[in-house]
Amino acid sequence: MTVRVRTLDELLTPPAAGSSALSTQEYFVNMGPQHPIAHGSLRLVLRLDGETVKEVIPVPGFVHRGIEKMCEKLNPRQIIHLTDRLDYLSAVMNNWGVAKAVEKAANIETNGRIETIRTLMSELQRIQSHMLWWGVLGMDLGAYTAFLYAFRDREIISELFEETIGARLTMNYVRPGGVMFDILPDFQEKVKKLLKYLGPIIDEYDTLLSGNVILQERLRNVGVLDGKKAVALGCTGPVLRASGVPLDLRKLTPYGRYGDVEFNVAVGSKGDCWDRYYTRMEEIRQSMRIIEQLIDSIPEGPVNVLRASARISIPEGTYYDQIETARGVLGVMLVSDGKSPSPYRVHFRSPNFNNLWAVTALAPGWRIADIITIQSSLDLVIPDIDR
Amino acid sequence: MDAQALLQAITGVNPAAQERPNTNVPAVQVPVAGLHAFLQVLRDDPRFSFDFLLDHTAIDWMADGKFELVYQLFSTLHGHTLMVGVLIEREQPLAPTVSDLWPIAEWQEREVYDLFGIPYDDHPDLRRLFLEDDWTGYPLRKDYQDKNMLQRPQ
Amino acid sequence: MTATSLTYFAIAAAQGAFKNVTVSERTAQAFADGSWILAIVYIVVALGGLAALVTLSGLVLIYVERKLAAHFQCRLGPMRVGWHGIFQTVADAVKLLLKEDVIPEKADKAMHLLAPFLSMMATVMVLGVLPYSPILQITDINIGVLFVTAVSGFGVMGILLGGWSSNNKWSMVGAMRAGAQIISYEISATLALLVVVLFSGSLSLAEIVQSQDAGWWIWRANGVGFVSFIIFVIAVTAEINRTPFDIPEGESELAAGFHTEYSGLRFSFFFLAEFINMFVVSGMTATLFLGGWMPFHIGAWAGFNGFMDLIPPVLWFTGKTSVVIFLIMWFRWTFPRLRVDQLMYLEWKVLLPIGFVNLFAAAVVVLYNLYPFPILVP
Amino acid sequence: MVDNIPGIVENFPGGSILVTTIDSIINASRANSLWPLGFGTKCCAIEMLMATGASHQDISRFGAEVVRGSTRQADLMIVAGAIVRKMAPRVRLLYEQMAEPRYVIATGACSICGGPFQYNSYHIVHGVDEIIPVDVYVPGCPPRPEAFFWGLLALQRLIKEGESIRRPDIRRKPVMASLPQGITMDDIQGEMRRLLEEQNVVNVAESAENKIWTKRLKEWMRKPSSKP
Repeated sequence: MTVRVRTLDELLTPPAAGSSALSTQEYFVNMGPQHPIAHGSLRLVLRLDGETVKEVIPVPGFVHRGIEKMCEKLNPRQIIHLTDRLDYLSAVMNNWGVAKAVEKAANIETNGRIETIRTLMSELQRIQSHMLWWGVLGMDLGAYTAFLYAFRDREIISELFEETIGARLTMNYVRPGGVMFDILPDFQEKVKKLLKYLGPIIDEYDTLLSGNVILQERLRNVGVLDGKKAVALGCTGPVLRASGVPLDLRKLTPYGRYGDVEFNVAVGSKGDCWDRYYTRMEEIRQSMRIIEQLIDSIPEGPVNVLRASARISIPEGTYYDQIETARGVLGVMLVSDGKSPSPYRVHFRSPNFNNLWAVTALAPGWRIADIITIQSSLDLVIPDIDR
Repeated sequence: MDAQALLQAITGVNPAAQERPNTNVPAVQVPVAGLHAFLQVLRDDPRFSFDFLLDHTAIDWMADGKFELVYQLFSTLHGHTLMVGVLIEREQPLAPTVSDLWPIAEWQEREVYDLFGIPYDDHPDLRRLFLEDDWTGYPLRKDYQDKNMLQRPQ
Repeated sequence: MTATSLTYFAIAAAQGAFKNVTVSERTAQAFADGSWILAIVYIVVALGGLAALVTLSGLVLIYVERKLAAHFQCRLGPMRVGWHGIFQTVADAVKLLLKEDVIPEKADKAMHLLAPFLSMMATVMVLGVLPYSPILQITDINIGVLFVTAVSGFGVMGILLGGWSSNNKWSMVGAMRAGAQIISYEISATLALLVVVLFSGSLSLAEIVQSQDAGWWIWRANGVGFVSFIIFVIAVTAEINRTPFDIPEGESELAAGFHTEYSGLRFSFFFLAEFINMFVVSGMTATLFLGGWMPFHIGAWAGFNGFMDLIPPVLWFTGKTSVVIFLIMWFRWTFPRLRVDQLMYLEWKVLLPIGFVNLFAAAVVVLYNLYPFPILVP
Repeated sequence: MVDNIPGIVENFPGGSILVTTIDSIINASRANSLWPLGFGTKCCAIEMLMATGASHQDISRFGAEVVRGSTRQADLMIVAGAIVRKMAPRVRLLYEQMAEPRYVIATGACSICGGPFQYNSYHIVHGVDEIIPVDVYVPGCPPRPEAFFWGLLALQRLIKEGESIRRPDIRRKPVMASLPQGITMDDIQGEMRRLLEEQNVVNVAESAENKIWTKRLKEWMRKPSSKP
């Protein structure tokens, strides 16, 4: 038996200085938990040699709230609102992930209208999420204007959500057996207007940032993650697809209305930061395509097949289901003992938790500034890592 | 390979594997002895080629005195998934590490160690992940007590 | 002879009369004449003017920057303090003055206290030799160009000291970056500057302005001047640590860079120094390449030229400086930041070779007198 | 003698402070130049630090868009999001690193009381005011950017009407800045005025022992349930 439990302090002993007067010494630097790059509270301990990064030790847990423990005391409907607070930038998709798992476990059939609305909202949210990422990447690289342009346009989608759902960020919209509210009569019209506006806007983003020579220099050939390594490191979502692995659950196991629509999976070739950048830019366009195809074909029907007070009982067993959020595969594992209304155990396979560790493989050998690029290109949401 | 054929092929490889009941995905239950070798076969055999460890976590079956380790495997080649459940003793738990098969397991196992207190044999870097190093107790165990944990008034 | 031409000649005569009469020369003259009260008045006025210039340009530039950035980004910018937030920077200054001055316990106290002032001093000293107009120059040194290069290079000492003495690793990294960057780009800036020195045949800033009588150096020397103008603008943008070369502060990388541990008044010195630096380098660019206080003249259009002469030289100087400042601000709100090795690559492998070739071309131009317009002033 | 002149010397509990024109200038400067610290933990950070800074809402109108990465240069700490027990010592450290005068706005349910994570969570801190003193609370989950601006304006008024020299152990009672439904702007302004005029100054050292909200909450928790 060779179990050896270590502590962080053990890892952080500075290496000894050389004997020569000119020899250099490696040193540790804390990036975070409060650091402009952290976008939340993530601590990265860097072992540096001058500007060159030798090792990255991520220390998560600064927003660990114990959601999995809390879920053991809540019924399936109440779990939904906690999933908003995991990856708040793909709140609708997170809700849907849990709702889908519960529906599969409890054998609840939904109708076409519900699935269409869920798909539409998810894709709108995906666009919104990628827009925020684009702006934040610009801000991290020093182009602050990009951030504000992205937020200018993101605000339109936020308002659309607020009209329909009543919240801008934490939606709590999709629930087992349906969605919370029906869409408004002018929803379709507004979405069409939005799509018409977004087309040229995404091209403007390209002229503002993508074509910039400094940005290309910063992103190209930096942090190359090949497909094999990405799979071994458990990366999903745009990070994995940028490495050339076309794993998209929307295509692989179509759920919602994804089976009925035509869209392409954006796949990179090399797996560097630029590929991750452009994969996401392309995904925005593909999401717009999906919305375009669905917006005119929303079937009639009720938006909730269950009564609001209906008790959802999950039969005894272990259920696993997954969904493609804006950042990768969200897996939901529900374990029920068949007795109490709340599940016996809930586990979320969060995409960011698994994507985070790519930093440890990508960063060594690059400069401090490249850590910023790499972390931005992974598009991490810290509360989703910590849960 | 559909679920039935997959399960049959797996029983062919490891006779000790049983089908895990009450799941919505193909699932097997194997004993902890020989787990590492079994998972290695699942990864390397071209019929299975489970090159992707989607998820690894644990379930605390306190009434039975067992922990159950759950591995969610996925194959990017064939596109099929498999859930592997392993029961280990709740008293003095110990599990073999699979971080040499799938590097991501290193951190997923650290999470399980942090929240369940299941140590892993030969793990390269077994540390607390989310909680501080000096935290006492393992919060996802069913018998965890904490005075900071407010109970919802009924 | 028309009235316009008369005015033109009158102003030209006036300019000739005041040529090279700087404040320091007047003071020396007053001392020589024995009227030492007048001399002291000159000194006090000069110092007061300098102090006013420092404060005013700093405050105005920060306000302009914030407002400009806001309008680049489809927003309003400061709106609450005064009309359109015009006193916003005054409020900021008062707040910063009265903020607690934190000195980290393990910092090197003397150095920590000294650094912001060093940084500020280097900037202010350059203001003394800039020719704002033919009569408005505090002193004209015959090696003015050398003085400017030397003193502005001194500013890096403040940054280095500040970063080192703070006893903070981020500060240290920032300071080291600043040191490498500023000293590297100094070379390119000097090479670009030497081109103008070659053209005008003088190291004195006032004489450099005078030499652009027939046309500004940016467009008069068959493209050589333009290339060196571009090199100079890039190099000075790097020297004053502005985006895309703001890696010493790199907010998303180093928290706040070399001034991470500075608060209150001392931080405001660094902050202010950055903006006054911008004014200084823009003024230098205007003086060297855009003809300083010289009005804009076109060949034989006497009427047009006469009209241009009516605008006072100080306004010409300010206007040209503002154009360069706007250019530098425009850079900041458009470009992402360079990485530290890309920054060095740009300097040593791109700008420096071009600078040398350009200097050689300038020598050829001067040697064979290849100007499209002949130099009028002998 | 000075004490007899009305309106010049105002007595505050814990010491007399001269309130003059200079004070009002200083306070106005401080109120209009609140540079926030770039610090966010959770969902609220998107709304509080990003959306408010963006073009649509534009926090720069209030002169507060200069987000500083360094604690030394920041005046305002916006606690945006849940604080957990691992983060708590770091938040305290950040607060102590900030130079006086420093202000804290707690936004969102999580930082006010723990929010959705109040029950059954082993790692949450029940409100950031258990760690650092808070000046203004902005409820919501997350609050809209407009609600945050209301909180910012409330803080500006607090600063403008307060004393320019703040004794470290004395601070004003915090203000709850919220816009519930059915209440007009006039009501809120009236309430704000009342709160501000009440000379709500409390001694931190004393109130640390009997923090009214946490105490009541805990009592309520311990109360045996009435239902069988």
